Amino acid sequence: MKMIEAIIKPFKLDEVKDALLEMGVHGMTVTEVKGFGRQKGSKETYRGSEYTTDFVPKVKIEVFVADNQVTKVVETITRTAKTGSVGDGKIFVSDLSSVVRIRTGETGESAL
Amino acid sequence: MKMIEAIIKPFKLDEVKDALLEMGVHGMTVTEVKGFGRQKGSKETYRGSEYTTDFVPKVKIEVFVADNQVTKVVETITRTAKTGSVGDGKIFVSDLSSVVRIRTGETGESAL
Amino acid sequence: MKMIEAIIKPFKLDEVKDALLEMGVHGMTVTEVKGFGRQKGSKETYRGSEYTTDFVPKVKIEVFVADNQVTKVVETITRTAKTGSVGDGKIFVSDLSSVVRIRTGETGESAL
Amino acid sequence: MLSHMSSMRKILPVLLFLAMLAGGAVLYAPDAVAQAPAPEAPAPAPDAAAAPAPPKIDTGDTAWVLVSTALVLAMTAPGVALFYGGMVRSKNALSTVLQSFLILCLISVQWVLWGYSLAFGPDVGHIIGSLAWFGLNGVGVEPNADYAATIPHQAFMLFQMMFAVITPALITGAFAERIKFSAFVLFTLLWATFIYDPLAHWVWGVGGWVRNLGALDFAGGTVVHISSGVAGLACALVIKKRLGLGKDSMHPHNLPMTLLGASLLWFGWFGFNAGSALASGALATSTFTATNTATAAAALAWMVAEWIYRGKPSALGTASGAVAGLVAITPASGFVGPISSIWIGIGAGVLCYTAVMLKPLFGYDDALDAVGVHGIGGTWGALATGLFASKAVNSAGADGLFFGNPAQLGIQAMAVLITMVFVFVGTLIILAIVAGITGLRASEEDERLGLDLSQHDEKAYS
Amino acid sequence: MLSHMSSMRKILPVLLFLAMLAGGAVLYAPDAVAQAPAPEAPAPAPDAAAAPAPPKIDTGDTAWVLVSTALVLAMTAPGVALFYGGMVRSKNALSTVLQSFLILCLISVQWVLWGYSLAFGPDVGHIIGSLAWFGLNGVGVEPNADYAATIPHQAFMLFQMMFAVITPALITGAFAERIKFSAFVLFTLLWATFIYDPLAHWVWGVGGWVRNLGALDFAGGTVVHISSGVAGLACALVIKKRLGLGKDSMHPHNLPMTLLGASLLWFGWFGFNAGSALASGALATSTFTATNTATAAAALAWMVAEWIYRGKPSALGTASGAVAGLVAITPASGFVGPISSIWIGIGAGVLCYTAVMLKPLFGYDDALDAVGVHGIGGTWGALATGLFASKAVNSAGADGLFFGNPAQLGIQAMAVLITMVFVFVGTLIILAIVAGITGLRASEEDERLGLDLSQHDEKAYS
Amino acid sequence: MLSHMSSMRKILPVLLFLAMLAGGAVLYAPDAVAQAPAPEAPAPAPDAAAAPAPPKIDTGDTAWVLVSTALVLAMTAPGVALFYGGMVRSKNALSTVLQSFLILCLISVQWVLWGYSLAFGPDVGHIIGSLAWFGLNGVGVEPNADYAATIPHQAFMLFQMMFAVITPALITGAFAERIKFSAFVLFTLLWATFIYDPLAHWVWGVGGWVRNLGALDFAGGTVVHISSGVAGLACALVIKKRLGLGKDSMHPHNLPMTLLGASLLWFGWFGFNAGSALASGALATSTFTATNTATAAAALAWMVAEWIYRGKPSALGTASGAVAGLVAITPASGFVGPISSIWIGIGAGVLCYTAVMLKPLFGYDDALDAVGVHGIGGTWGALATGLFASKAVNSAGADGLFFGNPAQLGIQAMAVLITMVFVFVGTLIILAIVAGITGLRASEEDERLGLDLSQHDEKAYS
Ligand SMILES: Nc1ncnc2c1ncn2[C@@H]1O[C@H](COP(=O)(O)OP(=O)(O)O)[C@@H](O)[C@H]1O
Ligand SMILES: Nc1ncnc2c1ncn2[C@@H]1O[C@H](COP(=O)(O)OP(=O)(O)O)[C@@H](O)[C@H]1O
Ligand SMILES: Nc1ncnc2c1ncn2[C@@H]1O[C@H](COP(=O)(O)OP(=O)(O)O)[C@@H](O)[C@H]1O
Repeated sequence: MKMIEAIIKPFKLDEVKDALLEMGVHGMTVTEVKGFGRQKGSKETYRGSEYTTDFVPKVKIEVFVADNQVTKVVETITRTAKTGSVGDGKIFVSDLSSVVRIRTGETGESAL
Repeated sequence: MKMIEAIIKPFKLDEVKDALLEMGVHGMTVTEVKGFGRQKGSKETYRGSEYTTDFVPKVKIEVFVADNQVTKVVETITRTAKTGSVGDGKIFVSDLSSVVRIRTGETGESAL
Repeated sequence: MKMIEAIIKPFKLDEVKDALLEMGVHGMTVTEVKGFGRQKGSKETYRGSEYTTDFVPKVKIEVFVADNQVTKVVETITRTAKTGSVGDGKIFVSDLSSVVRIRTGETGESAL
Repeated sequence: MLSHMSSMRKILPVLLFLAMLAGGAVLYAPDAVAQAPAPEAPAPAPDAAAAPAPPKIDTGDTAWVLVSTALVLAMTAPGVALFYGGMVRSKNALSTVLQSFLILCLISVQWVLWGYSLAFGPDVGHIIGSLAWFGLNGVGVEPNADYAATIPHQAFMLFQMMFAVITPALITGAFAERIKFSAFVLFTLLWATFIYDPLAHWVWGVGGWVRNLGALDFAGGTVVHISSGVAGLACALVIKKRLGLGKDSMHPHNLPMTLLGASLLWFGWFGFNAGSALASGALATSTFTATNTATAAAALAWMVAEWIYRGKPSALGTASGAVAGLVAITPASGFVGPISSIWIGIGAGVLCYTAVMLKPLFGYDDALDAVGVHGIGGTWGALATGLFASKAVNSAGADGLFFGNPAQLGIQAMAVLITMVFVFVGTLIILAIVAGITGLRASEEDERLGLDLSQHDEKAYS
Repeated sequence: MLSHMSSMRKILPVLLFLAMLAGGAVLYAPDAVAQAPAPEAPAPAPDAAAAPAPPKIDTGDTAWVLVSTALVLAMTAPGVALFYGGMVRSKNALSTVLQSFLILCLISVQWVLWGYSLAFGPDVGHIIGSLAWFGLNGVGVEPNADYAATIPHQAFMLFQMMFAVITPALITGAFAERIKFSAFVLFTLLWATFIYDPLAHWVWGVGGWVRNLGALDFAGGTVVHISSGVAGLACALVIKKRLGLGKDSMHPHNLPMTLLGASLLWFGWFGFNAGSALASGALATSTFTATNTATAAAALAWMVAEWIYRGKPSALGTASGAVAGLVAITPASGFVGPISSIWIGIGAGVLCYTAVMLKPLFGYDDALDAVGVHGIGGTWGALATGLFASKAVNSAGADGLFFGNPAQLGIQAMAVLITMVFVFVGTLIILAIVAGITGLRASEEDERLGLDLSQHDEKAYS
Repeated sequence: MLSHMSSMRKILPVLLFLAMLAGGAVLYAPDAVAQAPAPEAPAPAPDAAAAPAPPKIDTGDTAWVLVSTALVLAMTAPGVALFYGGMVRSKNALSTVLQSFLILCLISVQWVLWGYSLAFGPDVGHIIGSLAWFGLNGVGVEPNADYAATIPHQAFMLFQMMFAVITPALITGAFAERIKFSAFVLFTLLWATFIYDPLAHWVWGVGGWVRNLGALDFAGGTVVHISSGVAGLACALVIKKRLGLGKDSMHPHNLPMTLLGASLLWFGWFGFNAGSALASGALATSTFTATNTATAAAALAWMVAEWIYRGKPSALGTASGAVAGLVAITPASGFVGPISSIWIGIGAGVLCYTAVMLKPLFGYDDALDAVGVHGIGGTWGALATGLFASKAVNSAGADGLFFGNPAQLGIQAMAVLITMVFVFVGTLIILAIVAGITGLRASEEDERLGLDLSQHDEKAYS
């Protein structure tokens, strides 16, 4: 199994979530994060004085899936989260050694 | 070493934390997250109009432990976080290649 | 590629961020977390009655880097995040199997 | 949960309280008697002309009217601003608060320049005031016996200004969270000038034709509440629903703020109603009593209705009930006694709660219930005045149906109808004009982002 | 930290300020002289009957009393509502605000129906008023010289209503964050009817037996503050501690809200105290001076005490000190001069701060310090009236110990004792009754979830 | 975005509104006429002595002044407290709110002990009041015809107290988010005693030398606003910039709170200006009109300027504009008519907006724009009084340049200059003293942590 972590633009969350649902992902966990990267925070002025914020609000989606689903999930997120402008975010995939569903104690893919 | 990530119901946090302490886990990191899964958000009505929320508030606990502790920790979390109703959450285990304690620079298990 | 996760004291964030920038890390993702460890929450009194908070506010920095950068990044964070007092935090390193930049679809190190 | 709550022991206080109100019934008759005639009491605005008072400024009366003016100002900002501001989602909190605040600014200037003249200036064909008082030309500090014999003319002008201010502010509840800022500004100016000012003239201006019909409206049930409610309905119908209604959570982002607003409305409403006596004394006092009593009864009625129907009483419901009561008692406050006030309040609480609950059936999105509370509550109040008014309370008024004068109810209904038709049609026309010039709704993207950021580049909270 | 703060340079302003207060001492004597007798000043409520005034309504007096009534209403909602609402955890914020708001609704109706009659109606055996004025039957707009000769009777009724409203609201601070809503409603109705109304009759009603003892209580130190404080103690003892006290953080969720509430209390208290002159003029003015001065002194005293003891002055402490000062000066405000007021304020700040700090020792959970501030502050104020009262300030009053009449102190102590015993016992009985009918506490699960969600299915913030 | 906004259709309402104001122009002349002379109107404070009134207390006048006193108190807390509190970052929210609240406490005591005596006590060489009235010795309830003939002397003292309270509170906007608490306390006490009290004596005290120059300042433009603005400038220059300015976000943490504060300021300012008539009647009323009109016009002017320059109107801007208008009309309010008020308001909105936008060029960190709003707005107001004042509005006043008396403008300018020099130099000296005793700034670590935690060990929100 794999853990897929995607960092995307907040307003894309609903779209991505719905698309993942479509393709049969049953669950995901979302965290609000601050991102730092090529996309710089906006240059804001307040009462005449100017400043730039380094961090940009982003949303992190964690999805744990069976190996055979990985490519499809990554492809789906890439498609739906894309706007084409800097700051669209990234998708990171890493290995997962085991899973347990607390309620039932099930383990392995059936627990996802 | 392993990284154990558990997504549980918020009100279970204290219980789980105390249990882990009991069994000798010295640290953990907690994040507030929004979960999406079988447990759907409640169907709410406000001023006559109805709607359902997709996401449910959850808490993510990250614990990094030595390999020999993994089963015990997973078992402990499963036991204490369980309510038996949908939405109890999941536990994900993955590998950890190295650890450093910033204060001392120690590495490996002794840094946990 | 590796995923580096550092849990540090909030007020050190800017310092660490700037240092990472210096050494050529192009991006990072930051999350506000609550930490539990050797450093205990302060013993507070309010209107005469006393209590202690278990959790301490921390900041989690996630940086995904190419293998050859790992040691340098870890060293940098260790140096800049250190205060020498309990609660400085930890750095965890784990493997990353693949990366995608949503905007361009690039994969691998070039996507970082 | 409901089953739980309605278990005998839990519901007992409710019954106990119902009994308490029932207590009022027995007391029906006494009410009239309870109130000794108040001949020395200055008559309410509409009939002020009748009062034979020497045009000498009274310091007590002036103090009371100036304070009342300040109180009514506080109803709009911070009152309505917070009441509505707390009910929207945080991404629209600031823009909602700003709407009320800005209306205070816009109308204050509009009123001084031409508004007051149109509404209260020398009558032209019973339809509108002339522009003779443009820029307060001729509106000085000596009393104008036509409107208030014991206070400076400008004090009356100021007091009326605050009524002209709050009315459009009430409407904002209907198009909250989606109107374009420029459209909002334009709409407010046009509506105040072409709807409010003429209507105020009809009902309160010397020579106004509705006033001549003999309809009773002590503090503005028709001019302020029915008109804002009906205008709100027109807006809600034309501007359509908020995006995501019925799908996303539209829960209030800050209910303590809403309760603060409701409390300030209650506080300020004493100026609104008791201040409408335009003098300090007996009439102001009995009006004060009626206002407070009806408000409390309405809040309790809404709460109980909700407790029974929903299973749990809510804070928002209780506050909404209080506002409904304030709205309903407004036209009656100077003509009814305490027990009548209780009944008017109970009616308001139950009727408005029902209206708000049924809203979805009609399919328009009256976001913050301007229609349900001001439209319905105002209508009930205007009619209730025709039921409960008593000359024993205010000799300058008239008797209502329950005091042997059924005709009054007809007159009241007539005034309500006239107001509704005029305001509804007029508002539709104005909306069409505004749509043509600035467009009405913020773009879908702007609405999703929230009006605070999209219209003002600001965030309520950082 | 403490060592840090108390380093000479840092603490200097404190000393400087202590010096400033010390300045007051020198001025002790002049105080009496400073105040010229005010024969023309209308006497305070208790002795109004004595004042030989023609029952003609005075517009200035009426304006002042109506405004004062509105101000006292604002003390409960939004005043107490926010003061307490900001001090609880966010999961209980809304329910706490609602409690004050709802009490305003409940008592407004209760007072009109039977409360006013029980408290001020025709005396029955010096113990209670008859029900002759049920539903304000016979309570009209002409003045009632027994209570206030220059304002409409209903104006007096309204002013007193707001006192009946705020008293139970103050109690809510003692059982905050854990009471069941239905229990709260029932408790409020019973307490107001069986404790407040009789007590008010004893102390203020014509024929009331405590009033006849000659105790001085200008604006309600015993009836309002001691009674709410003692009732709060009974509640805290019976209802027990909040879950997690001493373990979880019970920090206030929104202190700016609490300071807003405190400011509004200060603002409204001018109506409470100066309004109790029931007329506009000399007495209202000297009362205003005493009120403002004592409040400021108390806030500073609490802040300094905290600065010294805790190492840092706090905003919550300063605000609590101000409220303590307002409470303490209430019974004395119409009888003392400015310098006496400073001393009463200092006493209040120090005593109440100490009380609040020692609270844990006694082991009851007076969540928001209704006991520590209103109970202790009220008692100190009632006794201080017996020390500092001066006929030179109010000829209709009496001299206190410091002005050569030690007897007064005894009378004051007696009134305090009577109030405490009656209220404490009475409240225990009522709590037992309520416990039997609805139960007192929310279930453990409900309490953990928070009263907002469990009792009202609402969230303060979304 | 700007291009977007300024697209013809969007900007139309702005133009429409400009037209609306333009409407005022035509009306220029009438203004004088519009206002009938008000001989019966009591003269404003400065000239009260002249008014030949029998020293009999008037209940209406007293009610009005007491209410006004309460209103002005509400301007400081919660008014300024929230207006400023909402503008800072949340880590400093509580300490900022506390500063205003604490000043109310400090000055209330200071004023009773020696402040009032220094400012209004028996004149000593036209420079300062003697200490004869220390502790209000001799300041009783009978009227003092020198200052106000129809209200108790203490009522005048109380009203003036609130002016002494708000002035230092306004300064806090300049050194917000970085001053050390002990330094703040010390600074406030010294500044009030050595700057405010003498200045008040010069301008308002019987025998004060500036008063004798014949400068018009109806409600305190120089004493309150120019002085607080200039003092703020001195503080900002000496205390230096906040850490991270220009790098970190300094955005207001709670703008609805700021708008609430602005609304309460508007509400309370009626007491501040109209209350300065020290009587209820014609003058209070015309002052009320001028105040409300100028405020609204200024808010609109700032908003429009921002809309054009920034592309979007902001809530903070509109609120700031309103405050700027209130500041500017203060000295003129008792001497000008409604149309003049509109022009004064427009001037205030545009000038202050410009000042705030140019601030960065001068490089001082006037955190919450005490200088830009009170300094600039106050100066404009004082000079505008010399332009628009008219005896037709207030016979006890004088004519301004536009009414044929250019000399008045010179006198006004003189008064402004005197105030600026005295306050600026005096404040620098006091800052030096404070720096020597407690130090001025919180440590860098404390500032980063936030003043709430570092100075008070409290958090605004939990
Ligand atoms: N090396 C990295 N490690 C962790 N997070 C990263 C890294 N690079 C980018 N991110 C996250 O991805 C977000 C978008 O990246 P950015 O460089 O701004 O634009 P793009 O995704 O188009 O390259 C950043 O805001 C940050 O949250
Ligand atoms: N595939 C997944 N990837 C990431 N998080 C998941 C996944 N499935 C479930 N979760 C998390 O676990 C929580 C509980 O899962 P849910 O399906 O609702 O109930 P249960 O744990 O009983 O199966 C979800 O709210 C979500 O946060
Ligand atoms: N085993 C662990 N798993 C996850 N997070 C941990 C673990 N141990 C420590 N942490 C995180 O590191 C933070 C600092 O650790 P702590 O033991 O308090 O001090 P130190 O880093 O000096 O050992 C903790 O607050 C917690 O967030």
